[in-house]
Amino acid sequence: MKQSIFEIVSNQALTANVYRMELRGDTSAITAPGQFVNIQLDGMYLRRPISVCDVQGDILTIVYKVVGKGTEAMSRMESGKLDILTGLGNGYDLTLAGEKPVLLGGGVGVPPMYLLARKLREQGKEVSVILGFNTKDEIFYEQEFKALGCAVTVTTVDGSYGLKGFVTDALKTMDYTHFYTCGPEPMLKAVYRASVTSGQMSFEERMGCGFGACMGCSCKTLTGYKRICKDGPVMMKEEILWAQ
Amino acid sequence: MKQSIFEIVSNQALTANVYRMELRGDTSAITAPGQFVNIQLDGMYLRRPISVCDVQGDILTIVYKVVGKGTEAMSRMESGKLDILTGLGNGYDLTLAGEKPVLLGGGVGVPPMYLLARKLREQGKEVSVILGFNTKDEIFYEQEFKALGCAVTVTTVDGSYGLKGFVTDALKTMDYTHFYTCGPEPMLKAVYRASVTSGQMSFEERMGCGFGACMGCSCKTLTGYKRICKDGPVMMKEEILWAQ
Amino acid sequence: MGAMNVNLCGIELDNPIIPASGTFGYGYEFAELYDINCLGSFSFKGTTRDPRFGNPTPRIAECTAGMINAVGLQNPGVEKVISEELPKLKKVFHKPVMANVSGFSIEDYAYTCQKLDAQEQVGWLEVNVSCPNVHGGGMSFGTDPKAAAEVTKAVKAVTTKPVIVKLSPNVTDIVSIAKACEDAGADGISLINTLLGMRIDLNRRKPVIANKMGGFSGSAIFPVAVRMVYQVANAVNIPVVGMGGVSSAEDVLEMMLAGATAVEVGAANLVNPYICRDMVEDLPRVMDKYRVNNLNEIIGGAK
Amino acid sequence: MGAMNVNLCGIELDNPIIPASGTFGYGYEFAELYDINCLGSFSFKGTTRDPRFGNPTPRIAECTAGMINAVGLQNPGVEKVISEELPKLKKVFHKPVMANVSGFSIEDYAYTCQKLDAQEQVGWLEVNVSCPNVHGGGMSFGTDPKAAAEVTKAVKAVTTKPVIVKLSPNVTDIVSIAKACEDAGADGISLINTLLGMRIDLNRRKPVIANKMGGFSGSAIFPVAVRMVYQVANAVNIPVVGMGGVSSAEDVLEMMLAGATAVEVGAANLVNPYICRDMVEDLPRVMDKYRVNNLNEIIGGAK
Repeated sequence: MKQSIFEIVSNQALTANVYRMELRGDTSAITAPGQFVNIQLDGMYLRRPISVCDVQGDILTIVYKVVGKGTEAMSRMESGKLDILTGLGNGYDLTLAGEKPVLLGGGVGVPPMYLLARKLREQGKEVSVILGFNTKDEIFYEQEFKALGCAVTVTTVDGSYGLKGFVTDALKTMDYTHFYTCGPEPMLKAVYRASVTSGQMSFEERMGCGFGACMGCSCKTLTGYKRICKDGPVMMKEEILWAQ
Repeated sequence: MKQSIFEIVSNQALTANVYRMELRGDTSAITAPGQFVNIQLDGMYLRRPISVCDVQGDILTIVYKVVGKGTEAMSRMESGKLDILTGLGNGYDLTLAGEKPVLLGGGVGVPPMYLLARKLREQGKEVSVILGFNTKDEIFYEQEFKALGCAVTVTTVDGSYGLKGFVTDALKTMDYTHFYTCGPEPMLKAVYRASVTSGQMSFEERMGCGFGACMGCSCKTLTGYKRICKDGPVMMKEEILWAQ
Repeated sequence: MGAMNVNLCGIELDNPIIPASGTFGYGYEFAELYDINCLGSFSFKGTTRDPRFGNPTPRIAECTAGMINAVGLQNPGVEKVISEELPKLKKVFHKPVMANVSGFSIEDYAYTCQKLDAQEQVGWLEVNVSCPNVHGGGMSFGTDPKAAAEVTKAVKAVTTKPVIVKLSPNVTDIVSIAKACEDAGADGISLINTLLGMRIDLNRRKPVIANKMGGFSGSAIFPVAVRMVYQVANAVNIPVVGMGGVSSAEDVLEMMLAGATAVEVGAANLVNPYICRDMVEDLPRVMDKYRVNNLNEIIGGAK
Repeated sequence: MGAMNVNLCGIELDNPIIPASGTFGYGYEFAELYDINCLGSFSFKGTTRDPRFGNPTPRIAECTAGMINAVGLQNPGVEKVISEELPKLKKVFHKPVMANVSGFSIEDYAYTCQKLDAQEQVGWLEVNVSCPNVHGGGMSFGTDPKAAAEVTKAVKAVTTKPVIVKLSPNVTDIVSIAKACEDAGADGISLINTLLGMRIDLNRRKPVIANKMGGFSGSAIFPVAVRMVYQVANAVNIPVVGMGGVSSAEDVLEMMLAGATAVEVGAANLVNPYICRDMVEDLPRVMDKYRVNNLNEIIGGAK
């Protein structure tokens, strides 16, 4: 973990309420795809945790959805500096990918898949990506994943674009060695049930500190209590214990 | 009273801890010298009341001393906008000046004397100004008052500049028709005792709202309870009841 | 646009927004700024039997996201309020006003309430039981269920208008006090009054406020207010007026979801004198945003 | 540079800054960031007799200038704390540590304190009496002077180390509770624990926190903390550890002027993990600014 000041390079809307912000600063603490950063915002007490979408040199890219006051304030920023904690969370383990990993991202769970896909492609893996959205207007990053040389399938719940249905409908037809996923809990549960290999799932929870001190985001797993911010957000399929 | 947004035009240090800020905005609510404005600052809950030093067209000039977090933040501002309540307080009554009014300002009580002096000079009055400071380094606005054509006497407690002593030492030697004063309470008490004519004194108190709603800055006078922010800050010498 | 009108103890309000006592004077400072008839009502400056200057100054301290005041119930006394303030108020405000009453003995409360009960402008009597009980050893009436109930009974005996008891949050068990007031006949409960707070001046090494301690209010106390409104609204069967740090139309919705039928706005008026008007104007937008068609439907909606 | 060392119940601290229980884990997350031996001490995660997962999530809510938490004393239980956490802690922290203890019965407290009393790393036992008393109908031990005194007596009977009782601010009369603990043998008092607060999610129309209510902390509560520290410090003759919203070296001075011998820092650690180190480093500058040569001179200096 590192606390440092980042400068806003760009901040633009990808959809009606999803934005991409590029920041310049010390990215050395970011060691794995699937990690997140925790951003301090004026007028907000707690920092806002946002998953890492990409890191190239000293440029950090985050893609975030406007869900409350904090992210709404972020969406209005054109320039300036931000106090950010970087290198938070365990991130995805690339060594388990096998030759043909499949990545499933649902809505705001799509961004962390990007850096992961890029790293796996750099290792020469045959990467399939399934991006799930509710409707056409919400789709983002399809081209970016294609540009990485991934086989991209987009699903929409209302069928307004791509395959009608859920990411799991696409998953069923595929042949893969390992899966990586991030998205809303109902989707994670569906992937958990539908998947035929081992895999890694990234979880979300309201956090206090984001670095393991406050126990605000604990969950129960088959391997004991875990802090989603520090021991997660990524968990192995085999250790997950779904809350009732 | 009017609430409006002002733009910072300039903000420079006059002494080690006294600054002058020029702001552009709607000054129409400012009707008399001796009034104050109430400024909202990021991170501060209550507004900061600052006396009006000058108003020319849409330019408001304030001269303020850094005394706490709020004024310290102000001193660091180079540009930007401020939410300001203008036209607060009764201000000085110019009709009582007579031909030869004397104005006594002590330290941060000097600024409101400037607009007052300018207005009185515009009426062709023979204006004497006594500016009291602790020491040479704290002196500001001597030249500005001279440029208005006032007879300016500067006093310093340590004698490092001008007349050694207090404003009242200068006052004793003068011939005047009415006095106007603003400064720390001990100085006001001294002027109250030393003055041989009627006069007007401006008082300071910690304020809540600054416009008469909260009763946070009440004081007792010979003419009843008064709110320094609304019924003051200027009081006639004859109505003052000194707190024990 | 959704319905904003609510019914507080039998009196219809165009909207639930009510400037709180002590932050709105007797209304006419604000009437110079905007037409205060856009408000649901307002609670006027705390009134006592006799005139009071209040506490020595300084009476105000700045805090993070709030302020401390120790005004000490400065007011001209009930006779002057009736003879001078209410006639002036009548010119600028044409709705029932909430009369806020304080006292230092049961008799004080009864005397003052009886006088105000006779004023047709007055819609509700808001009885502030946070003052020290001079006959009860100085402990506030509001910290003891029995004392709070006695005040309520005494006031109910001399008034025909709805009596809303305003509770102090500086207690171990707010519910027992609210229930005691309800059992004693209160028509409504308003809360929270200020939290007891203190700041110290590092330069002078003395309390900022002459009175040392004072009432802490402002956005900082909102979470405590929401909690107590929720606890009380779920324990009594009379309307609850929620207050404490409310500074936006969103806060109004949150208070109502917690169980408030109407919402008072205090310290925020001192920072932005237009805030209550702004909240009334912003409320329809916020109701749409959160899919609220009728405010009455969300009162106590958070379970 | 002025003297920053203070003496807390017979143990010398290099400086009065102590990260508060529940915001600093068992120290080693922070030891990865800086050498935590720069701190006066720290109070480790609240420990109970048996392991606890705590409350369901969400456990956290954002507030203006603060946060609400309802973690619910998640901890591995005293055996594991002694066998696993303390040895790890020993590697990174070489000063006496404050052992924070919670319980749901008098026996719980005594059992856990006796175990921890035997650990040489432990300098003080900080007994948190804010938990519900399962045998006493669920009301917190800390809201009743008798119950608080009983816990204190039971703990003192099984320990040789200084016992600091940590009080809840959610009470009518904090002084009576502090005095009861002093009379029962407490060596010190620490306060304030969190204020009970609540937030509601306008979209879901439900409390933000699964547990509905939780402990409100952060800069917002500082004025309440200063007030209670002042009240207690002026009523007891044992050292007081001040906490509640402290987030700067200036706040440390204000707490000490109010009567605190040492100062705990809580929620601020969660926002800026370096804040306690920064405060230690900034303290000399602030002492100079306010002409403080020796911190001991200003303890309780505000009268």
